[in-house]
Amino acid sequence: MNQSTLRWLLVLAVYGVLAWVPALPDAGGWLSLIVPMTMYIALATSWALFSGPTHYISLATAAFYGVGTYILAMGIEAVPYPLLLLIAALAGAVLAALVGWATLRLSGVYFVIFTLGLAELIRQVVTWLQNNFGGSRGKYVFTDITEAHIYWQLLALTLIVFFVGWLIQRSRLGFAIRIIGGDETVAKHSGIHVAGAKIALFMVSGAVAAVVGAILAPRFVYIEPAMAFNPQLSFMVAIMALLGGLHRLWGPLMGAIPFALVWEFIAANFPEQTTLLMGLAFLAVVFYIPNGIAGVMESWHRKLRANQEVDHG
Amino acid sequence: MDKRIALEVRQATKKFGGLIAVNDVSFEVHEQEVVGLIGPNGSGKTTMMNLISGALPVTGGYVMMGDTLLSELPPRKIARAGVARTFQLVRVIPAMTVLENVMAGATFGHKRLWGQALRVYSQRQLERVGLADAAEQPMSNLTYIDQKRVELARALAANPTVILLDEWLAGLNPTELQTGIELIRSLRDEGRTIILVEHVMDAIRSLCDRCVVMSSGVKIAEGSPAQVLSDPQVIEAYLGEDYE
Amino acid sequence: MQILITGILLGGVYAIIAVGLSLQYGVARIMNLALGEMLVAGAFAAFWFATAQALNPYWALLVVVPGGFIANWLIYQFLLRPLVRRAKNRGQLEVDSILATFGLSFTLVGIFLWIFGGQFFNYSFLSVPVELFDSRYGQNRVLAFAMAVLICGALWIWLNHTRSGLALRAISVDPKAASLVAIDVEKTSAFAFALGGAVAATGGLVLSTFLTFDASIGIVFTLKALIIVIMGGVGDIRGAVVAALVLGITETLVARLIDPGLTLAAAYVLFLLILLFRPQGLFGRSQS
Amino acid sequence: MRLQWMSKTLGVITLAGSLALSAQAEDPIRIGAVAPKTGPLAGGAAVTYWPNVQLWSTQVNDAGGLLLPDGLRRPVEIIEYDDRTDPSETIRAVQRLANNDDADLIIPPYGTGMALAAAPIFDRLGYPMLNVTAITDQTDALTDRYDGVFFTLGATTPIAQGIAKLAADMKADGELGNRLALVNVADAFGIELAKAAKTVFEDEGFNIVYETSYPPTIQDVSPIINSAMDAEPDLFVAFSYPPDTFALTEQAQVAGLDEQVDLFYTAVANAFPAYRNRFGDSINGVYGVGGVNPVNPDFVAYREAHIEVTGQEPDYWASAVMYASLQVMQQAVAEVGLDHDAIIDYVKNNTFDTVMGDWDFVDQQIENYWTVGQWQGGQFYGLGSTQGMDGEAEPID
Repeated sequence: MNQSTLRWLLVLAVYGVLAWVPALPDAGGWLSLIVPMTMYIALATSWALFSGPTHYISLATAAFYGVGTYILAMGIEAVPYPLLLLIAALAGAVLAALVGWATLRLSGVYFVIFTLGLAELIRQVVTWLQNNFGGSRGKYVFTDITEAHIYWQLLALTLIVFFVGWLIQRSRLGFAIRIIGGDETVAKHSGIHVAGAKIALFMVSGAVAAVVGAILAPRFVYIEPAMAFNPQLSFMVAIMALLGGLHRLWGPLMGAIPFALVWEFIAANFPEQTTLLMGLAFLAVVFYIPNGIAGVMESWHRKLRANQEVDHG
Repeated sequence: MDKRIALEVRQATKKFGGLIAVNDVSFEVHEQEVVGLIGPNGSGKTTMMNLISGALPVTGGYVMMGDTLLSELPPRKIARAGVARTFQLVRVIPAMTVLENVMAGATFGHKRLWGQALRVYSQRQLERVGLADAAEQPMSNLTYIDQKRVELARALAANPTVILLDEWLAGLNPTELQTGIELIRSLRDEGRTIILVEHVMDAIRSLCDRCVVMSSGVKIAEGSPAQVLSDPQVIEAYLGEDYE
Repeated sequence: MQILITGILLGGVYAIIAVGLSLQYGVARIMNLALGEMLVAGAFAAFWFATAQALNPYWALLVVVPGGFIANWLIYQFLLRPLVRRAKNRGQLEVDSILATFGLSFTLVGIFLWIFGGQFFNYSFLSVPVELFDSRYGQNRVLAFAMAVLICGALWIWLNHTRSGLALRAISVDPKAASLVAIDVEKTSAFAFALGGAVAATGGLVLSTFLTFDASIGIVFTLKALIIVIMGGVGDIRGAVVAALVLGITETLVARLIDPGLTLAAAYVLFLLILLFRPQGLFGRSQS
Repeated sequence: MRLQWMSKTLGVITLAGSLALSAQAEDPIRIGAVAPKTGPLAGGAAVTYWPNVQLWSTQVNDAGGLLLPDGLRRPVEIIEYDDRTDPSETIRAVQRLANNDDADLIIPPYGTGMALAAAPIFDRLGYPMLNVTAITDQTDALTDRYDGVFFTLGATTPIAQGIAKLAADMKADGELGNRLALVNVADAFGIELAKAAKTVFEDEGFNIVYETSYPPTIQDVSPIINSAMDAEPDLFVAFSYPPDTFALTEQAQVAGLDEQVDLFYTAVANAFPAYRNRFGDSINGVYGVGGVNPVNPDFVAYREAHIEVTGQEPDYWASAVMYASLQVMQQAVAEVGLDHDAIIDYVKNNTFDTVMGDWDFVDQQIENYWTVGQWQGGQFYGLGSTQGMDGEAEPID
């Protein structure tokens, strides 16, 4: 048995344990904490798949998420649920492809600006459509899906994201994107379709965010544009991934878990100061932990090992 | 020279706004030939290399390789067609190992390997440039000269028909220079075509079959190294630069 | 005709903000995503003068201009310069400055919320009609437009007809060459950044005389300013002014003829068209 | 030694236990409140929602606490959450109140969209939900589905009918033309009202010459006013929210729309005292949604208490209803305690004495409420209601 099989078995074992959370006594409280956390893990990890190697800061998460939410809300009465998740993934990917095609050939600033307003743009269009052709702003989603179902789906989704991320890292695409991140000129002259590779990865993160939106839609029952396309989500995901570290697959996880916990605490105790604290968190990450928690952990690990070697030698 | 034409540059022109960097330059490169592109600084040599490799689109004229019109292709397609290059200022990826840097050349372009085959093949390219032992080192551990060797290994890894070397020999000490010249010569002997931008006159004399001389964006001479280096126009162009 | 005039009046004020951003991005090479918050700060100051002091809000200029200048100078010196020095390459600086100015933006919004709360606020200033070409417009808008012409004109003259203005333009063309001809690039960049911030804050003051504000509206203006600057061509003041007018007219057109809810969407469509067809801006020359 | 330690520990435990018991009577009743303190609706909540919460809790605590069936009084502690006018934040806050803060009762959120979003969560968690600022035509569907959800301020169609019938009467008397400009804020409240009003107006023979919606975060309403003027309407009806109600009125005065039309109507915030303070006499005759009977002694007393405790006036529409809903909760708790099902059951089947008069819930809804009012001499008078309220005034020109 090689190391990577072992690692995957370990991961599966952890998942096996986590799947039992809904069976805990007082599961409601646990779930209300762990569902957002799992959501953020899936979003931040898939976000980093794209933004990590390419250095493009995407703020489109809320847009993809909202599209997923709306697809579920519109289709829930007519289309089987699993198919809706698939459609959401597809829609997220297509939207990402379109945005990527328009902006990824240009510099990072253009991309940030475009994605920053994308959620707001789609929100305005959806509101306008509903207002003029729908007759009501919100949409009810009545299903039998419980919090535990949502949790299991998210858990499965994070597993898929990790697996896809792992596969990409081992693939030509993953290698290509590392080269692009290192030096785009080298990449071009090595025969890499630079824009294509970027778009492909962006599509993955777009699809994941849309599926997350679809999975979570039943949780809110009443869907309306302001909540589906909430720009704060984009920033939360970015900050978590950056905090965790982008250069490792497990980095965003390291950011999402503590940040979700701390954020829960902040939202409960300092609800007035959330924006301020988020800003300070951004500044802290940029100035003090540019390589994220994963980077800090690795440098500790290296130091530890260096010390051990000194001891043994 | 009865060899077939490998690369044809015809009336190539490049303008940046009002500035004409390359003006109506034409020349041919035959198969298995080493052609030196020489001239004073700012004469448009590197721009010419960029036009061939597709880093810059031509404003006018064309570049043709065999029956492929390179000048209408993006760089990645030019790379796939079999043109590999090094850069005037070394471009390697510091966050990767030496071997990985070489592998980058043999995965997506003219040569498309993957897995074990890619590693073995890339290792062989490293051996060729004399860096077999450095394979697993991080790129940042290497000296500037060794980084240049990695760059060449990466270009070779694509198994290119045409190699563009932009001042690859600059900065080498006499021993290294000799090895470098031997290496390039061996590449030609394998059947590759080489275009090099160079200032090192010794290298030009011993290596180049022919030279194209550029000054202020135009071609001012073409011929064997001995011919062009004795051309008064060429001497004037160079002297003008030396006393700048 | 009325749409055109309303659009031009609005676009004129957008031009102030865009010129501010253009100064910052063109010279200091930092995409300041917290620019909108400067604007909101200017608007808050005007609000305070107009309501708490019952003064003409333009008195706030006395505070806003020096305040905006000093605040932005400090931001550049203590927040952004360390990033400039640390950055290994331009890409790194770009990512860092985007994240840092985002952080700054949130921090400022947080502070505004803390101090002023989350309400929408506006005040009445000169909201009396004035007749132009058979239609009525608010006097506050016409005055705001006049301010915009004044500010943009003054900057234009300064940049093109003075020595210090020339230094700024030199840096925006080529910082390396500028440093060769004995221009202190770092100092001048800091100056341009501070000036840009002060101009944007003034824009906020002017806008607040006829628009409703709240603490978190800044980002909308940042977006609009970015779109204008990109449309006009980076570092090109004339381009920024024309682009601002185009945006103002487009927004008014869409609001009048399609739906007032789609103004940002309209700005976006413009942005997208520019990205697809003229990424170098309306008047920008294509570069290598 | 060991025994001693054990008895000591036991002693501490019993002591703690008895302390807890004796403290229970003094333990505050935890009441959650979720509404915007930031975002577009913060201004509205600052007039209608938060002051009433403050007024009510102050009054209850001054009286020694909230009366329970056993005759004891326990003080109330208000746990406030700012939902930032974001429905997902509302939901999160309600969940947090129930799961983490162990709130005994939760005052429903402010704003139609937020209330609708929270209704299923209230139901899932089993809390009674006495909505005030939630106006929708889905009240029947919601009360059918959710046992503990109540509505007090009215439903969309009757409120739209309020202004439409009034306009129709004026038209019939020849005081008003039939050209209508109809605009609305693009939010749950505005969209539903505009849709309902459109049908009613059309049935009454009005010709809609201009129609649009705008986002809640709109900054510049002048295009709306200008477009409306170009359409030369006889009446202008806006289903608007607080910031835009002010902006529309001001812009209408700049452009001269208020002089051009014979009937000028805006919605939420029209009945705010701040509206009068801002525009003074110039709004005499302006129509608005809702209303009160400002000379009713109950209302006058409430208004005085409101000013005394919060330092600000209540509005002329939802404030008193908001206070009445808290009175309902207070009276139900006094009878049946804090058990949620018992409260819900009690509210359904009993009559309550409130500042709005006697309240009886029919199908979990209050059926008689103000629909349209008008500013007359610095006071906002209710002109019309669904089933006839005391003190309906006559419109003035």
